[in-house]
Amino acid sequence: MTDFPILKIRSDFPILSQMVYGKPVAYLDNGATTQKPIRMIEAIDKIHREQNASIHRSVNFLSDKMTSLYEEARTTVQNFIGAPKTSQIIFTSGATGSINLVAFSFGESILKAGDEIILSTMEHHSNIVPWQMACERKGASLKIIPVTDIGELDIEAYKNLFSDRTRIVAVTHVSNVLGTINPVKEIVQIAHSHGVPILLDGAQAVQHEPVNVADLDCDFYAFSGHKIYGPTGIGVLYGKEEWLERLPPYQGGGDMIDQVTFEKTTYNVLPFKFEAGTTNFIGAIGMAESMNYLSSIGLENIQRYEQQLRDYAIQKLGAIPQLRMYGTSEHKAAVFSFILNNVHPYDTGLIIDKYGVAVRTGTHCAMPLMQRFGIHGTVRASFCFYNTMEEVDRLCDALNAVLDLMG
Amino acid sequence: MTDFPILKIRSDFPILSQMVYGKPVAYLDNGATTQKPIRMIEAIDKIHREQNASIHRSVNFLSDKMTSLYEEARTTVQNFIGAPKTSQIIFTSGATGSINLVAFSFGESILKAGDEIILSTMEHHSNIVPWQMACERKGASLKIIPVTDIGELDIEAYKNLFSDRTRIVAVTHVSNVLGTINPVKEIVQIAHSHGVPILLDGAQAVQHEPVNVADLDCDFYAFSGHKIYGPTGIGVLYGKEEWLERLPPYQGGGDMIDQVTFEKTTYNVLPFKFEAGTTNFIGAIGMAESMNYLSSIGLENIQRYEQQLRDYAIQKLGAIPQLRMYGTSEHKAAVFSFILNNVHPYDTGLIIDKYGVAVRTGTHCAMPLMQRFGIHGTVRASFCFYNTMEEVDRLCDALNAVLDLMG
Amino acid sequence: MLISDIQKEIIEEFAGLGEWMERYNYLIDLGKNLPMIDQAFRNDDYLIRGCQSRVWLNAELRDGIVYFTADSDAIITKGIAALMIRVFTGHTPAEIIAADLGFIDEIGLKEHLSPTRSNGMVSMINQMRYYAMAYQAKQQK
Amino acid sequence: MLISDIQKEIIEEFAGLGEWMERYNYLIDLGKNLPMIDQAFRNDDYLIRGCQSRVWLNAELRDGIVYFTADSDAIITKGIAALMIRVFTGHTPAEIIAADLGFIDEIGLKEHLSPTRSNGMVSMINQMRYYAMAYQAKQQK
Ligand SMILES: Cc1ncc(COP(=O)(O)O)c(C=O)c1O
Ligand SMILES: Cc1ncc(COP(=O)(O)O)c(C=O)c1O
Repeated sequence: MTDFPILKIRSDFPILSQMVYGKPVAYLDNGATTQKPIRMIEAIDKIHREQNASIHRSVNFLSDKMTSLYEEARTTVQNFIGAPKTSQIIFTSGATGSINLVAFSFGESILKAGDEIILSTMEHHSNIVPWQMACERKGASLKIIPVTDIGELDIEAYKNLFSDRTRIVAVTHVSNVLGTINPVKEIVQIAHSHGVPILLDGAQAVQHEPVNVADLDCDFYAFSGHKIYGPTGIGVLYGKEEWLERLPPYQGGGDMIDQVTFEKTTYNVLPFKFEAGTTNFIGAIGMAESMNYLSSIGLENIQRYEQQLRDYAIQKLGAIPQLRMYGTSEHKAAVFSFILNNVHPYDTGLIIDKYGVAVRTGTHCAMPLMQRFGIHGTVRASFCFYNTMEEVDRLCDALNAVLDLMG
Repeated sequence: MTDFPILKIRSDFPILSQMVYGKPVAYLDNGATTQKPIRMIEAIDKIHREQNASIHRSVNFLSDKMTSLYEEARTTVQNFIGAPKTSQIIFTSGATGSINLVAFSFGESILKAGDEIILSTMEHHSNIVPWQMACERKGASLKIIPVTDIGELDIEAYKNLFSDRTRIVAVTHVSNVLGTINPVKEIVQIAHSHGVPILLDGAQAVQHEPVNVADLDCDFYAFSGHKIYGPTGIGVLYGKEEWLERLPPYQGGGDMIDQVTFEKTTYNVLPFKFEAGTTNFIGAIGMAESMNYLSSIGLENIQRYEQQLRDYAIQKLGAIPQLRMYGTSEHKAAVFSFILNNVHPYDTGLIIDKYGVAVRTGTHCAMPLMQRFGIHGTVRASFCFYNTMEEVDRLCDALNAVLDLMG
Repeated sequence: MLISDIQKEIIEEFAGLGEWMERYNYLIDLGKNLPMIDQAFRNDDYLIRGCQSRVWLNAELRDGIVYFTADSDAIITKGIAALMIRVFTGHTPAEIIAADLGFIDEIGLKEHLSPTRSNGMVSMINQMRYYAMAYQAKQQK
Repeated sequence: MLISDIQKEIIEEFAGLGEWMERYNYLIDLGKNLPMIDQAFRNDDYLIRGCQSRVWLNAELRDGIVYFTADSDAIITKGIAALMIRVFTGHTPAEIIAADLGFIDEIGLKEHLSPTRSNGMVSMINQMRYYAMAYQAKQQK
């Protein structure tokens, strides 16, 4: 079926051999957070044991080495997403931190009363609430791209949302609930054809397919380290240089300044202007190590294998008649949101957990999307490249057991 | 001289046996960042290998365990700083993140044009710039507590800074440059006698002495994980419940909300209201492990030993006639900022680095304090409880070598 | 029966059950048999906020005794609600406030009660106690 | 002499030196002997921003050739500035723009040139190149 070295890959992730309730864990909650490859675990361990020191501002051997590792991590990220310059890579606390940065700095400097921001119905709360907060401060309002019954963005409706008050578009690259892979290149072009910049939320995309921000031509791109097999507390914001230069800083603190007096403070150059205080430099290096690991396997290979998983899961889950799937676009990641007839997602999750199948249930931080489909939550199984066809089977067996138990 | 188990303690920190330029490193840059005890290194490693899963929002075995560990970490922090309730402990990205949170949320909800904020001349940029940014947005202004020649806050001048427009005071607990331990209890009382709340920047305090926020009666207390022997990318904000309830959220995202619709979003209860998106939960658990380690040694014991180090260093550094010390208060941590006559701090730092002595040189993110003393930077040696008297000697020998070389 | 005796009874019942499957089956049965809450109370005013399963709770005071009714859209949650009602209903506000709910731990439902578990179980227990406190305050007036 | 030949010369000089102590001594001597920048240029307009040691740099174009002068408050930084001037001064803008500064690595000063090392060294080199580019643009007009 595939020459993907799945056994080797699974052995790179120590946690995958954990047993829960006497069964090896089938970890199908990768949309929430991903597991860590040994390379990244060991990189962090080595820093903690041998290399740790403050970056940028101290003058000593350890500090010099640490600074180099940190700035190399920036270059790794740059290459990973195809950014033109390292100075366009800003390390943040996560996708949420990245989006808040843009929503704040853009909001403060650009938004005026009466302005409009375009989001979509399938956004994660992290790509809704920061914009709502900016709108509230500035008297701007949101326009929402609707989602079709199969879980795609309604592109025609999107085109009609633009007005001369539209200031920015913020849309997810891949839906964390439906798995839909949005036609982001087209979506970017449409925004630009109206002279409007666009932020793409890549939290569910960068770990599953090759992403090239220069090719996408988006103005901002945001994602999280912990979802790309890296540590928690680290994330990335990519921005076009012109925008990053133009936006005011977000947080104030050490390292982001040039000169400070109580009368006047001037700011540092990019990317440091947006990195206030001691950043999560160890986390950044860990994330870069995970990216190096992914690159060594090849994002194209990962994508192809995950498509095979997806196709198999569509077939197997489709064979359960009581299962109602949300998100059936052809352009879809291996993410499945569903409800078993008459069974509450929470009950389903609790029971399949006992079979060692780890999923997530609930609204997935996407309440507006739940409202769109008139539901209160789903069961979500989200796969990635260390999952197997057998785990698809285990999920389906567990779901059938739920149906038996609840029947 | 002491029954402090220094050899045992040093063996708890793997990095202390690192060699630089053929010499064991004398790591005297603890004000910038601290080294990691093996307990915390192993805790992080174990999470990465065996326990990692998304917190709060997933329903499965791993996720439940991870959530418990995270919330236990909150309880550990609560106990460590004597906070009345766990809901008053907010995990942030660091001291800078904590202060930005308060400066933003306080600024948005309380500050009006013409209002005043009191800071001091010895603040770190992270406790200056966020307030400047809030002032700029709201048309408020800063009032500055002067620093005396020996590096203490001028308390009489402080008392005279209050007006009926004073809205908040933000002062450091311990100076990162001078080492001065400010009389924070008195400083808090003075603020409260004017009905004004106060934030204490504890970034240089919590790791060196027992801190009890309830006893201090401060309204907010901020510090960083990486300076308390924990991971990077994690920090803490403590706040009085009334203030935390009153302030609006800072960042928007997952987990900090109650209900989201595009028309209206309502927010979660404390502490989650202030923890948007996936927090650095692994970092939080690591930091708690470091705190448990410190508690096992006893903060009083650490404080006593560090005072011995301080007294010895004062005596030894005092014996170098060409050394000019900044910060000579009696109430002082083992932090020493100085300049060798006619030698630029940067030259000093470069040379003593070759002797394996790691310090920091420059403005230490405290430019206003540099301006106060009419200098462009200092050499800073900052000690902690794993340092030794021998390392004081090595510092002094290296400084004498600098004087020889530059003579 | 005292609240502590009811808890003992429940602990014994669960001790007779085997692994998780039997326990869940038991809870599911309890959930199915829990008299539905009056439809009038199945609205947002009676909803206990919790991310996932929704729980509606009502309380009434009659002759100094508190009576709870509840419902949930998730059946296992409803089963747990049925247990909670069995423990608390028919007691005085003072008894409810004083009660120590040790049984939850002993019957292996602790994981359902972590403060941040998004099932509203903790909120439900808190809400039951708040009702009791409110009634007590009223009685003392 | 070509810029590359000057670099070779410097590499050879450093090869004759022993460990860091001799290298630093050499840099310190270079720093001490660097003719001070004209006081007129020792002000903020000529300051190259870097967190720690301050560097002032001036350039002049005479007969198509660029002449640099510099100063720093840190002596080792000043020594490195002296090396940079020795490499770049007396050359045409085109030569300066085309030059590959491999010698820095070879004489063990790489650590002084990490992009974020707060000594302004990288900024100084960039600034020298910017001067050269500006002069070249001017010539081509
Ligand atoms: C007194 C003081 N406040 C705030 C900070 C900022 O801490 P961080 O950079 O970890 O956010 C520091 C450390 O750099 C400090 O010393
Ligand atoms: C599409 C999407 N955007 C944003 C986020 C927020 O990421 P984080 O919580 O890591 O900040 C998530 C994950 O929860 C997501 O799935």
